[in-house]
Amino acid sequence: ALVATSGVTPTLAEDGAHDGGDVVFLIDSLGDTWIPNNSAISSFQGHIWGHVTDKLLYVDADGKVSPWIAERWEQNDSATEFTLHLKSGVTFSDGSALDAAAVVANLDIWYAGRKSEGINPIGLFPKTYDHAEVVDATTVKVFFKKPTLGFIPTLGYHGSILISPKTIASPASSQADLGKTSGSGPYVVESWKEGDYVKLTKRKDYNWGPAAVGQTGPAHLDTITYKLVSEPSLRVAAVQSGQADVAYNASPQELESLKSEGLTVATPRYLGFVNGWAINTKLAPYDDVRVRQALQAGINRQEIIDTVYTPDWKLATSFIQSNVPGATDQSALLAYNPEKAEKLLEEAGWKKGTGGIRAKDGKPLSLTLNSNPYLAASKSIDELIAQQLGKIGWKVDIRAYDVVTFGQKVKYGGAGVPAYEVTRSFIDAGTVASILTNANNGENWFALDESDKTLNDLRDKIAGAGSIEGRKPLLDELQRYVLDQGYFIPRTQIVQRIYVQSPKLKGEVYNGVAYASYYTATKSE
Amino acid sequence: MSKAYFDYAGKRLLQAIVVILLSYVFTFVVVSILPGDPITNVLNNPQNGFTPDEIKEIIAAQGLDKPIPLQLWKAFSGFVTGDLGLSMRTNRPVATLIGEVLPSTLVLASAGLAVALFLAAIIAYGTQFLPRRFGQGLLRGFPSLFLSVPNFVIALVLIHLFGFQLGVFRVIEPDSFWATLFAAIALGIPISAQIAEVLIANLDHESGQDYAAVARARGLGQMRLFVMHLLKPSSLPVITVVALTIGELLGGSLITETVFGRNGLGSLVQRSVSTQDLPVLQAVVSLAAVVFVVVNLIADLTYPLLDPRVKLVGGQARRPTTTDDSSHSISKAVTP
Amino acid sequence: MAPQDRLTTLSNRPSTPLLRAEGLSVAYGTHRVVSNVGFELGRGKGLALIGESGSGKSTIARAVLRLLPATGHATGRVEFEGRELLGLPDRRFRTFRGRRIGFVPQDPSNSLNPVRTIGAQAMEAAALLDEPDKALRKTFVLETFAQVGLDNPRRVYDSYPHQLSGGMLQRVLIGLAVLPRPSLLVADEPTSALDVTIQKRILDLLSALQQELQIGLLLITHDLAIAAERADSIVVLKDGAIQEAGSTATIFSAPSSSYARKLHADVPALNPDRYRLLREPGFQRLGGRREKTPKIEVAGLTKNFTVDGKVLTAVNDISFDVQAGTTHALVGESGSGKTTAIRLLLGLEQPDSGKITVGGEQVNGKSPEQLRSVWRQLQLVYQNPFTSLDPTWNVERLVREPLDRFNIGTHQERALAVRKAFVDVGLGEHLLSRKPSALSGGQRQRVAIARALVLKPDVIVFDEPTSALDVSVQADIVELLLSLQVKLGLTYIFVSHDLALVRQLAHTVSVMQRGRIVEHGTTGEIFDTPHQPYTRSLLESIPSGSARSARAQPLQQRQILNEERIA
Amino acid sequence: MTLASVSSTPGATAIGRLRGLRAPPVVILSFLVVALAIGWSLAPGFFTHYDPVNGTPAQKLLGPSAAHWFGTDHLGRDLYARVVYGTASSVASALIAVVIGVVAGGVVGLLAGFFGGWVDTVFARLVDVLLAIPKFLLAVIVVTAVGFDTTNAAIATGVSAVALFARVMRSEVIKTRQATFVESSFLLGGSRWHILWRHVLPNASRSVLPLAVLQFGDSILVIASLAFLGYGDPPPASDWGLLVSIGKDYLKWPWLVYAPALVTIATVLSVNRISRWLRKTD
Ligand SMILES: Nc1ncnc2c1ncn2[C@@H]1O[C@H](COP(=O)(O)OP(=O)(O)OP(=O)(O)O)[C@@H](O)[C@H]1O
Ligand SMILES: Nc1ncnc2c1ncn2[C@@H]1O[C@H](COP(=O)(O)OP(=O)(O)OP(=O)(O)O)[C@@H](O)[C@H]1O
Ligand SMILES: [Mg+2]
Ligand SMILES: [Mg+2]
Repeated sequence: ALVATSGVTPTLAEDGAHDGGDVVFLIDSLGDTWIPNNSAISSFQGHIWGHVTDKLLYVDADGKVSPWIAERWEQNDSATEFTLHLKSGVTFSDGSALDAAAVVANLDIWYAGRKSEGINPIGLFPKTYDHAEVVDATTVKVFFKKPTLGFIPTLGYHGSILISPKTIASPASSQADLGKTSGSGPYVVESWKEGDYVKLTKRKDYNWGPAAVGQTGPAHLDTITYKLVSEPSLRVAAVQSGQADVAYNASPQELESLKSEGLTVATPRYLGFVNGWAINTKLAPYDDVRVRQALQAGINRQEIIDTVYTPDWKLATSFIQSNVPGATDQSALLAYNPEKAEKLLEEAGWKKGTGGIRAKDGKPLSLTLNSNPYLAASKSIDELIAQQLGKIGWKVDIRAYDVVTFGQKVKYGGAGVPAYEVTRSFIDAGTVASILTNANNGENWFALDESDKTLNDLRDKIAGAGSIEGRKPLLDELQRYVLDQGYFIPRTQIVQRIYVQSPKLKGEVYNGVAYASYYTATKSE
Repeated sequence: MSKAYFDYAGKRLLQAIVVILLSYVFTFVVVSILPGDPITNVLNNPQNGFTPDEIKEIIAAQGLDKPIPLQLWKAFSGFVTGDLGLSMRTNRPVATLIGEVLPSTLVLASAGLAVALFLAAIIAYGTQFLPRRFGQGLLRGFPSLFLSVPNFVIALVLIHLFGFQLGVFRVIEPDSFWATLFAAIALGIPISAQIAEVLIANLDHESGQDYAAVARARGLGQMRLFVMHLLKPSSLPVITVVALTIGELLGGSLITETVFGRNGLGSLVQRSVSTQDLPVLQAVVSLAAVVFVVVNLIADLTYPLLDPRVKLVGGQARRPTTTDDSSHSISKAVTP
Repeated sequence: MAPQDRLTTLSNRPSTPLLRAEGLSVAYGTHRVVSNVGFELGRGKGLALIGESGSGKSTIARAVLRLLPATGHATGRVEFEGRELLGLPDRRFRTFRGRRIGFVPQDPSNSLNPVRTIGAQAMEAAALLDEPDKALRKTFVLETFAQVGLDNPRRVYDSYPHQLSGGMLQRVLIGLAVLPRPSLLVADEPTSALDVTIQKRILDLLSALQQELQIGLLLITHDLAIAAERADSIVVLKDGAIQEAGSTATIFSAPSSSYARKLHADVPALNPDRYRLLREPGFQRLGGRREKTPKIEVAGLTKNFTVDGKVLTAVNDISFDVQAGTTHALVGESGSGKTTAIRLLLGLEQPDSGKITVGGEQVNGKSPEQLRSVWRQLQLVYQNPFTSLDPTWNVERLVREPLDRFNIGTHQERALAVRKAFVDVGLGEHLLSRKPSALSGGQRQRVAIARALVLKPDVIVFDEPTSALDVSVQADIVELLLSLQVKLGLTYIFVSHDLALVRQLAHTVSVMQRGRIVEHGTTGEIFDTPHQPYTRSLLESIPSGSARSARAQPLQQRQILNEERIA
Repeated sequence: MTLASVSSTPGATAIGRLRGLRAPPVVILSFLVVALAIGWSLAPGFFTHYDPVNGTPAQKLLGPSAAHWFGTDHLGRDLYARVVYGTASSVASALIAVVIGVVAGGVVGLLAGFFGGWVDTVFARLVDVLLAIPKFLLAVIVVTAVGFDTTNAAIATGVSAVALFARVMRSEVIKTRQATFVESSFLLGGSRWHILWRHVLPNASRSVLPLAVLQFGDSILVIASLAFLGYGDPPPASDWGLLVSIGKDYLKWPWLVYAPALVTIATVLSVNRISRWLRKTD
C-alpha cells in the first residue's frame, strides 16, 4: 500500500495506553441540518464533522497551518493560482477515493452550493473562486479571479470539510441524513437520531491523520457517542457520577469545584475576536468619542472574571484573542478607571441627575444590550456590567432574544443596537481590518462607512502587506487605534467551548477553533 | 338508541375533522405572525458570510418570498393529501422526524397516564377507607399540592434524587425503564391531581346520593358498597376527564422531555420553536390535535354506551346527573 | 330457616315493643335538630312521624337506621326488640340492616344505583336471605316483584333504573325492603315524589304488606291525612321536639296541641270548605254575569312536539273559558299537558292550531315584543320558588324589576309600589334587602307572587305554586291568593295535581288526561258528580283521613307463591 | 334541599365570610400567604432593604443565613430581595393571563351560549381548536410568535386558557338561560340584553370566580414553566420562574432553586385552597 510521504508511522501512543473504550460526550444541542455545507460551521455539529471528515490542511490552537490531506501546496506570485498535492490512498468511508476529482467536487460545492435544492454555499469560502482542475489523481489546480491570500488558511477552517463525491451528488434530503454522508475521517457514523445522539465508531483502516497531532493511524477509542442533554447541570452531574465522560459547556461557576473533584477542565480559546461590543458610532450618544472612551474605562473586566468566570478565563488584552498571531498587548487602554470615565462624561456634558442617572438635554445616558444567545454567560455579564455602568451614571437595559429573533433584530449598526456583542472566530488576523470596514463586502462593524480615514488607511496597508513581519506593526497600530477610539469595547477573552472531562480520558487535542478531537485520545479503565 | 347514537356519532366525527383542519390553519397563522425562519436566519448571520445577492437567490429558490396565503395554501393542500413536507431546519421529511420521536413520546405519555391514574386511584379511593379525621384530610390535600408544584421542579428533584444521588437510573439513557418511570411520574403527578379531584368529587357526590344510603340500609358494608355501587358511577365520568388530559400529557412532555433529556415530540417542538421551523410545528400541532380529537371522540362515543345515565338528545350527549350540585369546577369544566 | 318460621318465632315475644326510642337527640355538628324524642312501635303496627319540613323527621329515621352523615351525632336510646342500637359497633349493627330493619326512601328516582341493573341490586337484598342457592334467590326476587304489583318482573329485573317509571321504582324499592322479611320497615315520605294516583297505590301496598307480613311500619310524612289513614299512632314533631303523640284516632279527631290543630286545619283534604267565604264572590260572578265575554278564552288549542322524530301531542284540541274574577283549575296527572297549556296561554310557546284571547287581546301568533302589552296584564307564578328567583339579586330589586322593565311610574312610586306589594303578600319590609337564598320556601313564593302583583295584572297563572311547600305554608299562600282575589278582582288560572287543594279554591275545573280535557265544570259538579272514570280515580286518590278505611285487599297471590317456593 | 343555605348571611363577601370565622385555619393561612405575596408586589421595599439588581459580586453564592434569608445568587445579590421584587411581575403576569382568559373566554362563552345557533357553532369550533392544541404547546407557540418576555408569556398563557373559560361560561350560560328565573324576567318585560347582562352574566359568573382563582394559580405555574424554558423576561428581572430557571444552572447551590420554587408552591397552593373553599361555600 501507499505510505504517506511525510507522515509519522502509525503506532499506538508510546505511553502504553491501550486501544478501545467508549466515550460518551454530553452536548447541549446537536444543531439543525446535517447537510454538510449548511452545517459544517455549526458550533455543535463541528464536533462530529471533526471526527467524521478530514480537511486539506490542519490549523492548530496557535494558528499554525500544517499539511493534512494536502501534503504540499504552491501558489503563483499574484496569489491567483494554487496547486495542491494530495496524499494518495485516502478513501472515503463509502469506498470511493479521496483524489483530485473529489477535491474539485468539494471546492465547487463549497463555492456555489446548490441553492435551488437548499444546499447553501460555504459563506466564508472566498467569493473570488473561479474554478479548479484535476491535474492528475493527486494534484489539483485552483484558479481565482483575484488575488486570494486567505485561500490556504481557509482550507483548515471548520467549514472546509471533505465529503465523498457520491454524497455531494445526492439530493439535499438525503444529505440531511447524517447516516448517509461519507467522509474520510477516523470515525464513521454508526447510528444517529435527530435531536438525540450521534454514535461514531472508529474506522480501522484510517491512516492519514494530520502529522501535527502526532498520530496518523487509526484512532484508539472504539466509539464516541454525542448525546444531547440540554440542561448544563445535568451534563456535569452525569460526568461527576461517572455516567458519561465529557460534559460540554458547563457553567463556569462550577468549574473550580469540579477541578477539585479531580475532573479535567479544558477551556481552550479559539482564534478570533475577544468577546466584546462593536459600537454603533452612528447612534447618539455613541457618536461622541468621549462617551465611547468612558464606556471603555467604565467596565471592570477583572470583576467579570472573578464573578461570572474563573481564572481559566483571560483578561482581554486587545480586541483579538491573545493567542492569535499578531495580537499585541493593549491592556493599558482597557484598565478599569471609573474616575476617568466620569470625567469624560462630565466633559461631554452628561450630568448626574435623579437616581444617579446621567442626562444631557433631558435625555438619559442609556445603553441597550442585546445579550448574545450563542454565549451562555452573556446575560450574567450584561447584568454585571449594568451594575458597573450604573455606578457611573449609565442606564442599561438588557434584552435577550432567542437565536432566530436575535438574527432578525440585532445587526451591526442597527437602529436599536448601540453595541453589538461579538463572538467570532477567524483564522488569519489579516482579514480583520476588512471585516471592520465596509470595503470589499466588509461588515462595517462600527457603522463608520468610509468616514474614518485612519482606519481605512490601516486597512489598505494591511491588505497590501507582503509579509507577516511587515504586517505586524500595522496590526499593532490597528488594535491600539480601534480600542483608543472606543470602537470596540472588549469584555473578556472568549472561551466558547468548555469541556469537563473524566480523568480517565486523556490525550485529546484542541484545534484552532477550540474543538476537541478524540482521535488521539485514550481511555483507561 | 341506535339512530340517536349514529346521529350523535356522525355529528361528532364531522366536528372532529373540522377541528383538525382548523387547527392546522390556526398554527400557520400564529407562527407566521413573526417574520423569520431557519433558512433566512442562517443566511442573515453575518458570521456565515453570505452576500445580499446570495441571500436573495436562496430565499427565492426556496419559495420563501411568496405571499403568506399562497404558502399556506401550498402547505395546507399538502397536509390534506398527507404530505407533511420538509423540515426547514433539518431539511428532512417532517414525517420522518415525527416518526423518529413519536414512539418515545407515546411511551412516556402512556406511562404518565398510567402513573396519573394509579396515583389518582390511590388518593381518591383511599379517601373512602381512611378514617375521616386523620388520613382523609391528608389524602384530600394531595391534589391541591400536586397542582401547585411546577412540573419542572418535580422533574429536577426526581432526576437529582434518583438519577444521581441514588443512582437508580442512568441519566444519559433516558429511554431505560427506570428513567422512563421517573419521567412518567414527573409528568403524571399534576395530571393525577386533576383526575383525583374529579374522582373525589364524584365519590363524594355518589356516596351522598340516596341510593348509597339505601344500599347501606340494605346491610352493605363500606367495602362492598364501594366496589359494587360507588366505583363504577364515580369512575365512569373520569373517562371524559382522562380524554381531556391527553392534551396536557402531550404539552407536559415538552418540559419533562427537556429536563429528562428524552427525545420526543416535546423536545422536537422545543427545537423547532426556537428556530421557527414552521412545517414541523404545524405537523406536530396538527398531530396533537388529531390525537386529542380522536381520543376525545372515542371517549365521547364509548361513554354513552358505558353509562346508562347518558341521554342522546339532538346530537348531543347529556348526563342528567348532577356534578352540578357538587359544583366542582374542574369536573364542570370538562364534562361536555 | 324459612321466612315463615322466623315470623312465628318473632311473634312469640310480644312483651317488648318492636322499636322504642327514648330521650333521642340528634345534632349536626353543634346544631341540635332533634331533642329528647321518645316513642314506641309495636310489632305489625304503624307509627307515623309528622311535622313540617325541617322538623327533624328524616333525621330521626336516619338515627334509627344509623345512616346519619359523619357530622351527625345521636344520643339517647333506640331499642330494637329490646337491643340498644346506638351504641352497637358498626359491624354488629350491620346484621340488623336490611335483614331486620328495612328502609323505603323518599325519592325513588335517586335511590337505585343508576349504572347497575335492578336485578344486580335486588340480588344484594336477596343475599340477606339464608338461602345458598343463587337461582332460588333470584326466584324469590322475581316473586317479590310480582308481589308488589310489578307486571313483568323479568323485564324489571333486567332493567336499569332510568328505564322504569317512578311508581315502578318505588315498588322495586319496597320489594327490596320487604324481601328479607324485616320486622321493621322505615319509610321516609315514600310517596311525596309520586303522582296522586300512584301515591295511593303505593300506600295501599305498604299497608297490605304491613298486615300480611306483620311488619312494623315507621312512616314519615308531612301529610296528616295520610298519617291518619295509614298509622295506628302518630307523633307530631316541630323543631325537633314532640308536640303531641298518641293514637291516630285521638290526635286526628281531638288534637290537643295548638300545632296539631293547625296542622289539622291546614290539610286541604280534611277541610274542603275552609275558604268558602273568600270564594263566594267568584261563584257569584260565575252565576251572575255569564253573558259577558269571559276574561280568558281558549279555543281548539293543539300543540305537538317532535322528539327524536316522533310526534307527541302534548295538548290536543282543548277549549275553556274563564270568567273575570274567578279561579279556573287545570288538574290531571303528571304529563297530561297542564304546563304546556298554560305556556301556550302566556305566549311562551306557539300553538299549532287554536286561538287564545286574554282580556280581549289575542295571544297566539304574536312576537315577544308584541306580547309585552299582554304580559302587563297577564302574569305567571312558577311551581318552584327556589328556581324562579335570580339568586344573585336582592328581593327588592326582584320585585321592582317588572316596574323597571315596563317603565312604570317614577323612582319613588316604584319603591312605594314594591313596599305595597310586599305588604299585600304579608312579608315584612326587613326582608327587602335579602337575597332569595336567605328566605324560606314560603317567603320566596310570596316574593314571586309579589313580583306578579306589583304590575297589577288582571290575570295570574299559577303552575303548581305550592307543590314544593309545606301544608301550613301552602294554606297561608292559598288564603293570601283568595283574599287578593276578593280585594282586587283578579282572575286566576291554577294548575295542580292536588285535587283536594283545587277543591278548596277553584270555581271551575278542567280535568286533563293525555293532552285532552276530559271533563269540565264547576268545582261542585266535578267533585260531587264526576262523569269520567279518570276523574273518579283521581278523586279516590285523595287521602281522606278516614282512619284505616283504605287498608288494602289481602295479597291474593301470596299463597300460590309460597307453595311454589316450597316446591 | 337548600335548607342549609337559608342561614347564610345575605350579601356576604368572601372577606365577610372569613371574618365570620367559618373559614378553616388552612384557608386563613392561605389568605395570609396571598396577602403577603400581594404585599411583596405592592411595596417590595418595605420587606427588604437589599437591592434586587445590584449585588456585591464578592458575596456571591452564599448560603441562607440571618443576613441573607434565601442566600445570594451568582452575582452576589440577595435572593430574598430578588424573590420579593420578582413578585410584582409574577403576580401581575398571572393576573394578565387570568384577565385575558376570563374576559375573552367569558365573552365567547357568553355569546355562544346565549345566542346559540350559528354563533354557537362558530365559536364552539374555534374553542375546540384552542382546546385541541395542548395548552402548554399553544402557549409556547404563541409566545414565540409574539416574542419572548413576561408580558407576552402572560398573554400566551391567557390565550391558552381562553378555551377553558369559554367552555365553562358557555355551559353555565346555557344552564342559566334555561333557568326559570330567566323566563320569569322575560315575562316581566325584560329585554334580551337586560336578561343577558343582569341575569345570565352574574349567575354564570358565579362558578367562573373559583375557576378564575384556580387559573390564577395555574397561570403562575405556566408562566414559570415558560420562563424556565427561557421564554420570559431576561435578567435582571427576577420572576419566580426565571429565578428557578437560573438556579437550575447552579444546582451546587440548591437554595437558588428551592427558595423561589417553595415560594411559588406556597403561593399557588394557597390560591388553590382559596379556590376550593370558594367553590365549597358558594
Ligand atoms: N347533613 C346535615 N347537616 C346539617 N344539618 C342538617 C343535615 N341534614 C339535615 N339538617 C338539618 O336538620 C334539620 C332537620 O332536618 P330533617 O331532614 O330531619 O327534616 P325533615 O323533617 O325530614 O324535613 P323534610 O320534610 O323537608 O324532609 C333541618 O333544620 C336541617 O336543615
Ligand atoms: N319542550 C318540549 N319538548 C318536547 N316535549 C315536551 C316539551 N314540553 C312538554 N313536553 C311533553 O308534553 C307532555 C305534557 O307535558 P306538560 O309539562 O305540559 O305536563 P304537565 O301536565 O304539566 O305535567 P307535570 O304535572 O309533571 O308538570 C309531556 O309528555 C312532556 O314530556
Ligand atoms: Mg325529610
Ligand atoms: Mg307541569
